[in-house]
Amino acid sequence: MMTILTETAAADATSSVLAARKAHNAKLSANADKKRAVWFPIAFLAALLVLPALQFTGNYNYVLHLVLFTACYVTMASGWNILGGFTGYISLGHNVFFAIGGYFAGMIFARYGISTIILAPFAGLLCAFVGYLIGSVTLKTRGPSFIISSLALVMIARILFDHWQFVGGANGVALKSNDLSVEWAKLPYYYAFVILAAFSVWASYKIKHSKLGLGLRAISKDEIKAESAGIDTRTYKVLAFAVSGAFVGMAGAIWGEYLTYIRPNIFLIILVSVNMVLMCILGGKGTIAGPVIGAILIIAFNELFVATLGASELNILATGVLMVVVLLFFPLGIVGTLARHHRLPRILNWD
Amino acid sequence: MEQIVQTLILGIALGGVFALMGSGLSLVFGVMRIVNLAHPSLIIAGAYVTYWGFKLWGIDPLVMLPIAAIILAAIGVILYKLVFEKEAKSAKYSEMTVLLTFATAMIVEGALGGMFTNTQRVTSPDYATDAIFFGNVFIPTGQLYAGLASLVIIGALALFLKHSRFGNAIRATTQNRDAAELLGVNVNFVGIMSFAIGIGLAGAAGSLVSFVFSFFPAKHWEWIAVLMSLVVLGGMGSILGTVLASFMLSIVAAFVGAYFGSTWSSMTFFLALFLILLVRPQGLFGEKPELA
Amino acid sequence: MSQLLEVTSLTAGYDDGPAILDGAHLTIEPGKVHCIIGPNGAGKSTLLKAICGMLKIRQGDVKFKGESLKGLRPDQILRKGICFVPQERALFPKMTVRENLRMGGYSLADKSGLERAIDEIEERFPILRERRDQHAGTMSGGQQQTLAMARTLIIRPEIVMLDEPSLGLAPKIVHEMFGIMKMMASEGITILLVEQNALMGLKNSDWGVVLDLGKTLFEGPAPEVLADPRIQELYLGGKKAA
Amino acid sequence: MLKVNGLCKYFGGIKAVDGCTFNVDRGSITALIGPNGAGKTTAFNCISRTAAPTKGEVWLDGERIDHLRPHKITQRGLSRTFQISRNLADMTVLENVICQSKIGGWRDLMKPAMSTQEIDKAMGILDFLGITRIAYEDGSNLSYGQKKLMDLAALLMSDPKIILLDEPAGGVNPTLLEEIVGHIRKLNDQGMTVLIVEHNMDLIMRLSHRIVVMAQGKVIAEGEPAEIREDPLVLDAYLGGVLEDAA
Amino acid sequence: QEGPIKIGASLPLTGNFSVAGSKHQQGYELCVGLINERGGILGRQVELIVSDNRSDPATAINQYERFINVDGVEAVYGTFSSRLTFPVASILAKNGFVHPVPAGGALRIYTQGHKNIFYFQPNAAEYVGASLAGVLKDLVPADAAPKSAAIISADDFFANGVWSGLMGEKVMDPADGSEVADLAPGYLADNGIEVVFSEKWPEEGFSDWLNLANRVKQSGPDMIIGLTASAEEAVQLTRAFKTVRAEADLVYLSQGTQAEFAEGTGESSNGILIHTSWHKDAPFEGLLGGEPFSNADYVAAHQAAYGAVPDEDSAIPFAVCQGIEQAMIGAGSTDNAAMGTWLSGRSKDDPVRSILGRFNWDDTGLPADKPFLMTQWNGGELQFVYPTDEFEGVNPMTYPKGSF
Ligand SMILES: Nc1ncnc2c1ncn2[C@@H]1O[C@H](COP(=O)(O)OP(=O)(O)OP(=O)(O)O)[C@@H](O)[C@H]1O
Ligand SMILES: Nc1ncnc2c1ncn2[C@@H]1O[C@H](COP(=O)(O)OP(=O)(O)OP(=O)(O)O)[C@@H](O)[C@H]1O
Ligand SMILES: [Mg+2]
Ligand SMILES: [Mg+2]
Repeated sequence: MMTILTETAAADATSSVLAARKAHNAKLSANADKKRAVWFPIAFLAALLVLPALQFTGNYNYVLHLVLFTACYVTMASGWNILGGFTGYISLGHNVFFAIGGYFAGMIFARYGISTIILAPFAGLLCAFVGYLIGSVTLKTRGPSFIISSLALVMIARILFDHWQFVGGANGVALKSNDLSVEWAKLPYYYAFVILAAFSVWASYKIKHSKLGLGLRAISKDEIKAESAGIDTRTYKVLAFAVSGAFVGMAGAIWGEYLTYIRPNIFLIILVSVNMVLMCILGGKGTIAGPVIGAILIIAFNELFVATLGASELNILATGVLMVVVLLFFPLGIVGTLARHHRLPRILNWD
Repeated sequence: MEQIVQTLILGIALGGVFALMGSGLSLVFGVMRIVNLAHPSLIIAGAYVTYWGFKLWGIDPLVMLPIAAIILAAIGVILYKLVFEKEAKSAKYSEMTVLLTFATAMIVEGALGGMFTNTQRVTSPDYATDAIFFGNVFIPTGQLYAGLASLVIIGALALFLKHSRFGNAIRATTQNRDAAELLGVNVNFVGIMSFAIGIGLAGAAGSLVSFVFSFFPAKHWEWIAVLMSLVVLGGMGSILGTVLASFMLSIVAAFVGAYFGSTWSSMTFFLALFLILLVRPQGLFGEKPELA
Repeated sequence: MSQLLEVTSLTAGYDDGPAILDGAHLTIEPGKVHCIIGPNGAGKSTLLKAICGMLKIRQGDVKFKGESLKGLRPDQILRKGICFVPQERALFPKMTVRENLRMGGYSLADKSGLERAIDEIEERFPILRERRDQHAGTMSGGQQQTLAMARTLIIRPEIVMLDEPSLGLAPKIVHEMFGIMKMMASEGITILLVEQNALMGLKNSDWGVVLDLGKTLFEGPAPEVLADPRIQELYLGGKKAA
Repeated sequence: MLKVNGLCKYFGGIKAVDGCTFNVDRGSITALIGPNGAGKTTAFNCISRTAAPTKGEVWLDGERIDHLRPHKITQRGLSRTFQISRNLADMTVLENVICQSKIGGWRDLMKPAMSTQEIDKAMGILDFLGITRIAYEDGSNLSYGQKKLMDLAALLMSDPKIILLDEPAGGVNPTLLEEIVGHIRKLNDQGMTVLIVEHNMDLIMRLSHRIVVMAQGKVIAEGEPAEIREDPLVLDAYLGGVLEDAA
Repeated sequence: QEGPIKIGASLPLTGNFSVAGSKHQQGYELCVGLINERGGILGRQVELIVSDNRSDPATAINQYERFINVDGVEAVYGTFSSRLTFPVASILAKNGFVHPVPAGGALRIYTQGHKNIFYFQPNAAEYVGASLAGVLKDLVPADAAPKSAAIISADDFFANGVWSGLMGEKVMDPADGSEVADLAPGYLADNGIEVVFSEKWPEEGFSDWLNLANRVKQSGPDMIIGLTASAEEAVQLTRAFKTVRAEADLVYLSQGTQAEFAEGTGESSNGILIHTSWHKDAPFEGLLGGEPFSNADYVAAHQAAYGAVPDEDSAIPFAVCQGIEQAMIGAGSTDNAAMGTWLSGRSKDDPVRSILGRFNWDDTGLPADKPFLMTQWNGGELQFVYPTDEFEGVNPMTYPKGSF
């Protein structure tokens, strides 16, 4: 029984154990350094900005449409991520902001002909304000109750918009399409969305790495601890709600004009808000690249299933199965799970 | 006066059905922390089972109820094994399940659509469109039977959970999985069984729904928000709360529908949810959140 | 010397993380009180968790009465007679005190004596009777610890593993608790205990084990451990205790 | 500096804290002891406002704080630890610690989350507590004692005027404890006021200037360590005659 | 050009409109199949590409975009419902495609000034009331005519349109607040019918049918008008009327020609009037593959292909397909501009001939002189009762209906 002790005793137990512990420490703190490739998102953005040049060689409207559509969802998902990912409040009601942004800009566009691209920032401000109001009420609840209250919010908004005759009620309003020729008609919206998406990614990076972001992440883990650490949880949360609402609202503003049609069930259907949530979760909630990757993948899957399986319930079934599989094998989302296992390629580390 | 009584009866009648639809959801959340967005789609699966039993062999929906419950419970076991078992230990379980169940709902919808097409169905036993009249006031028999059946089922379930050894094990596992395991509970088995019970309830509810509402595979989207608001209003996980919330809201909705117009009646559910959350964020029977 | 439980060069860790235990060994003799000490994060709790089946054993083996426990689930290991009270107080926060005690008897094949056993326990710990209908989660830290300890008395296993049982208990209660432990030992229940209150722990046990960096550094009779100056300096609070 | 006046907290029929009154002098180390369930933690909760007191007053530096939200209290310089450690999962220990550093007003919100100075300071504290090696570990993957230490580190990060420690020694290795005791003394010498709940009598007797004894929600004795040691009431209710052993 | 002529159709095969959407798919597929059997169009086979848009407008746009840019379709078929048709119309107009609309009767779609849009149903929803008024005038004895009506409606694009016509409301364009049409005084007022109860229920998630039915009953109307958005709602409403034991002389619903309606309501369906664009017994003569192809041929072909009698949701898209075929042949190419010119050039005497009868359009794209048919369920069979003068085989109308 005494063997070990006598052995170590010979070599001065105290200092050797201390040395071993120190070496161990050094090794552990060594894997802490992180590297990321900033050039990649920038190059990616640049590529997107010159992509429309394709139009000189033929009709690539569909490609542009897909990129634009994806950029729209990147904006929304990144916005959602600020509340859902950083702060941990899963909202299924963010399409309310989509609708408010869309109607605000859409109606002004319809009546006064001011482009929604110019109106988008104002729509964002309006949504931030509304988000601030709504957030002060709903953020009192937490967890599943919050999720469901956000769902209720959509329902209420839906019923109200459906009955508001000034904006066409349930039937909606048709907006004029622009006068550009077919090849170029999409360009204004394309650039607006790509820039908006880039802005939202940049902004969420900034937020995540700020005091606000740190506070939000603390809130998502343990609100009581955060509060007693001196974080004004209520203000932080409401702020996060407002900011994330603003992004979704800006996307909505332009989306209406692009579709040339606004009506409640373009914006206020579960599919829209669920898409935002799914994209974030699939890509990795709380990460910067997550919403982007999620948006690209989900839209790609959608296209793939519709194109290959054609039209059938199979399409829904396959989407469901795919989601389950991804969730089971990437429980933290693709970016999150890879990062956890130190397998995240550097180009996807935007955090 | 007569119309007030009538509206009240109709509200209660609808509440009984919602109570069973919501309580399975509430149970699965209460004991398993699974926010089961697939619940309504499984209710529809139960309704299909009942529908075909009635259509092919003329079996009364109320007789089909236990059969549908068992079949759905079996589906629940398979679902749990395939989808939820792996994640059950994870700390993010509750949040993950929101998405997993959402995906499950899509799978169920897709599968049902593939098998039964999107045509809407309804089982029509005679009592489904009958009513007992007292002078000018009537009680719709379909909803009456459905309500009674659901109260019996819910009552039996509540007693079982509160007093049986297995019920205790279920609650223990929910509250502290590790501790339950250390005390000799086979937590995985408990997980499977309680999920099966929850889904079985969806099957039972489906049987009742099959003659009260008409249904098709995609119909579940319409129910999810309503059922969820019942569950939140009652206090997440409290079955009693869900039942009371179902009756209260259905009655209020009936009055709103009768006196302010039908368009506003479905808004009642959501508005009430909102108002209640304002004054009592934990719902009627939920536990107070920690931070005062 | 007959060995009840034998742990040989055990390697284990959490999920797919690094190995926290790296060659720990341990032998446990029936009817005695064993005390494991070591700095924070040494792997003491991890060792107990590996023994009771909460963690996967990567290498090495755990033998109970000569039979390997590898691959068994905690509930199966409990039925073999090893009971574990973790550091984080394995209580059911939203069940009443009485229900918590009742859950203690969940694994008993024979339920007839359960209610009486619970009554006896309440006799011994009056606070549990007083609060029998309070939710366990709302009890004070020390009360929770008392409840967790008391619950193991219902199971009456062959080995009880306690992870820092004195944690958060008032001195008077700590004293009582070590008394109970001695009594359990005298009734033939083997005890394996992890203690940061090392002086107290070692004084009340027969056998001492020192664990650091996932390895067993030393094991020997408790008084010997207590007396060793190096161990005192490294793990027992240094000069002061000497 | 801290004045607690007639503080009460009832949970239904249970009077966890029942008219508790005591003062903590500036620059002192005051210990709050008492049997399990005496209401010490609840009193802490009411002071730091993580629970709303049923009635009573709490004054900090001549200002009433029992209606303020917890973060306001923290910002006024009162920080606490939790008996059962609360940590932020999925955030590294470093982030857990830096989370608690002070921020000014609105303008600070968009400042970088972790400035170099803050990291240096945090690493210094971690180093002092001997847990540098887990600086990048997930806050929830810690041993019990490590969590306690992390809490302590976070507390020190905010440079509080007064700290409330709820059983800081529980589950901490004695060797390390010695160092922590030394550090608390040092902080105290620099002017930090300390209110500490602990069951380790040895530590209390060595560290504290004054002791407040609670039982069943009320203060039953108050005084110098030497007095308390002799108080028969305390001996009976709390120490059970074991003090001699330990000391 | 070589290879088959590709034609794209985006349909709501899942989601809210899935029932109608899948029937539309059947209609398109059957028609394209038959064309190919007959040697295709202009000597080329036709390849139909159907995509599921999940009842979502954004997806629908996306899919038409893909048809045009990626799949290289030479023509498209329209989608189902006004909601989806609205945005699709802009995209197709922008790309210069002929847009044949199977279902999308909202007036505002046609007042936007799109050139190549053609509606393949009898006149827009707003004018449905004309047929109902006709029934009242021609089939109901003057002394027994209903004096009061309860009108209830889903808050749905189509149903709202019918409502406006019946109640004589103005149709406004909320974009600029301008008036699209003024339908005053409305068909009901025109016929001296007093509205004793009127109410709308929300488009989605309404379940309180008994309450609604009971209130209709309490108002004691002679005539009940139920403008449901789907056959499902029609079933619910009818069952509720049966449960509360409502009675009326005349019951008109805007949906319910489908077999599911009869199945879901059983005996209660007896005597219920429903308007339709198509009926299996209507002796319309169309063209397919350049040869005569009558409505009866269509019913037979559908039955052979799918084992069931078709309903209007399959027949309308079939007619759309016929129209596009005739346009291609008429234009002699798949050039959309030429096809559009050809279709616009149709007249009463030289129309498109389909299984829905003859079509020619005014400059908005709405069909000219095309009334709806009125049908009535009797003994589990949907009988065609009005107009009586258009062709043979009209059944007598049951009146009054009595109880459900
Ligand atoms: N759930 C977990 N996941 C990952 N690593 C963990 C987990 N729990 C503990 N660890 C790590 O394992 C090591 C040993 O932890 P363990 O809990 O066994 O220590 P201990 O000896 O019980 O310490 P203490 O005296 O503080 O309780 C620590 O370094 C800790 O970081
Ligand atoms: N939420 C609650 N609901 C009901 N009773 C409670 C609640 N919280 C605490 N109590 C009771 O209040 C009393 C005081 O608890 P508290 O945690 O303050 O004790 P303590 O002095 O910190 O004890 P310990 O030393 O064991 O930590 C205990 O009897 C406890 O059971
Ligand atoms: Mg430990
Ligand atoms: Mg305490």
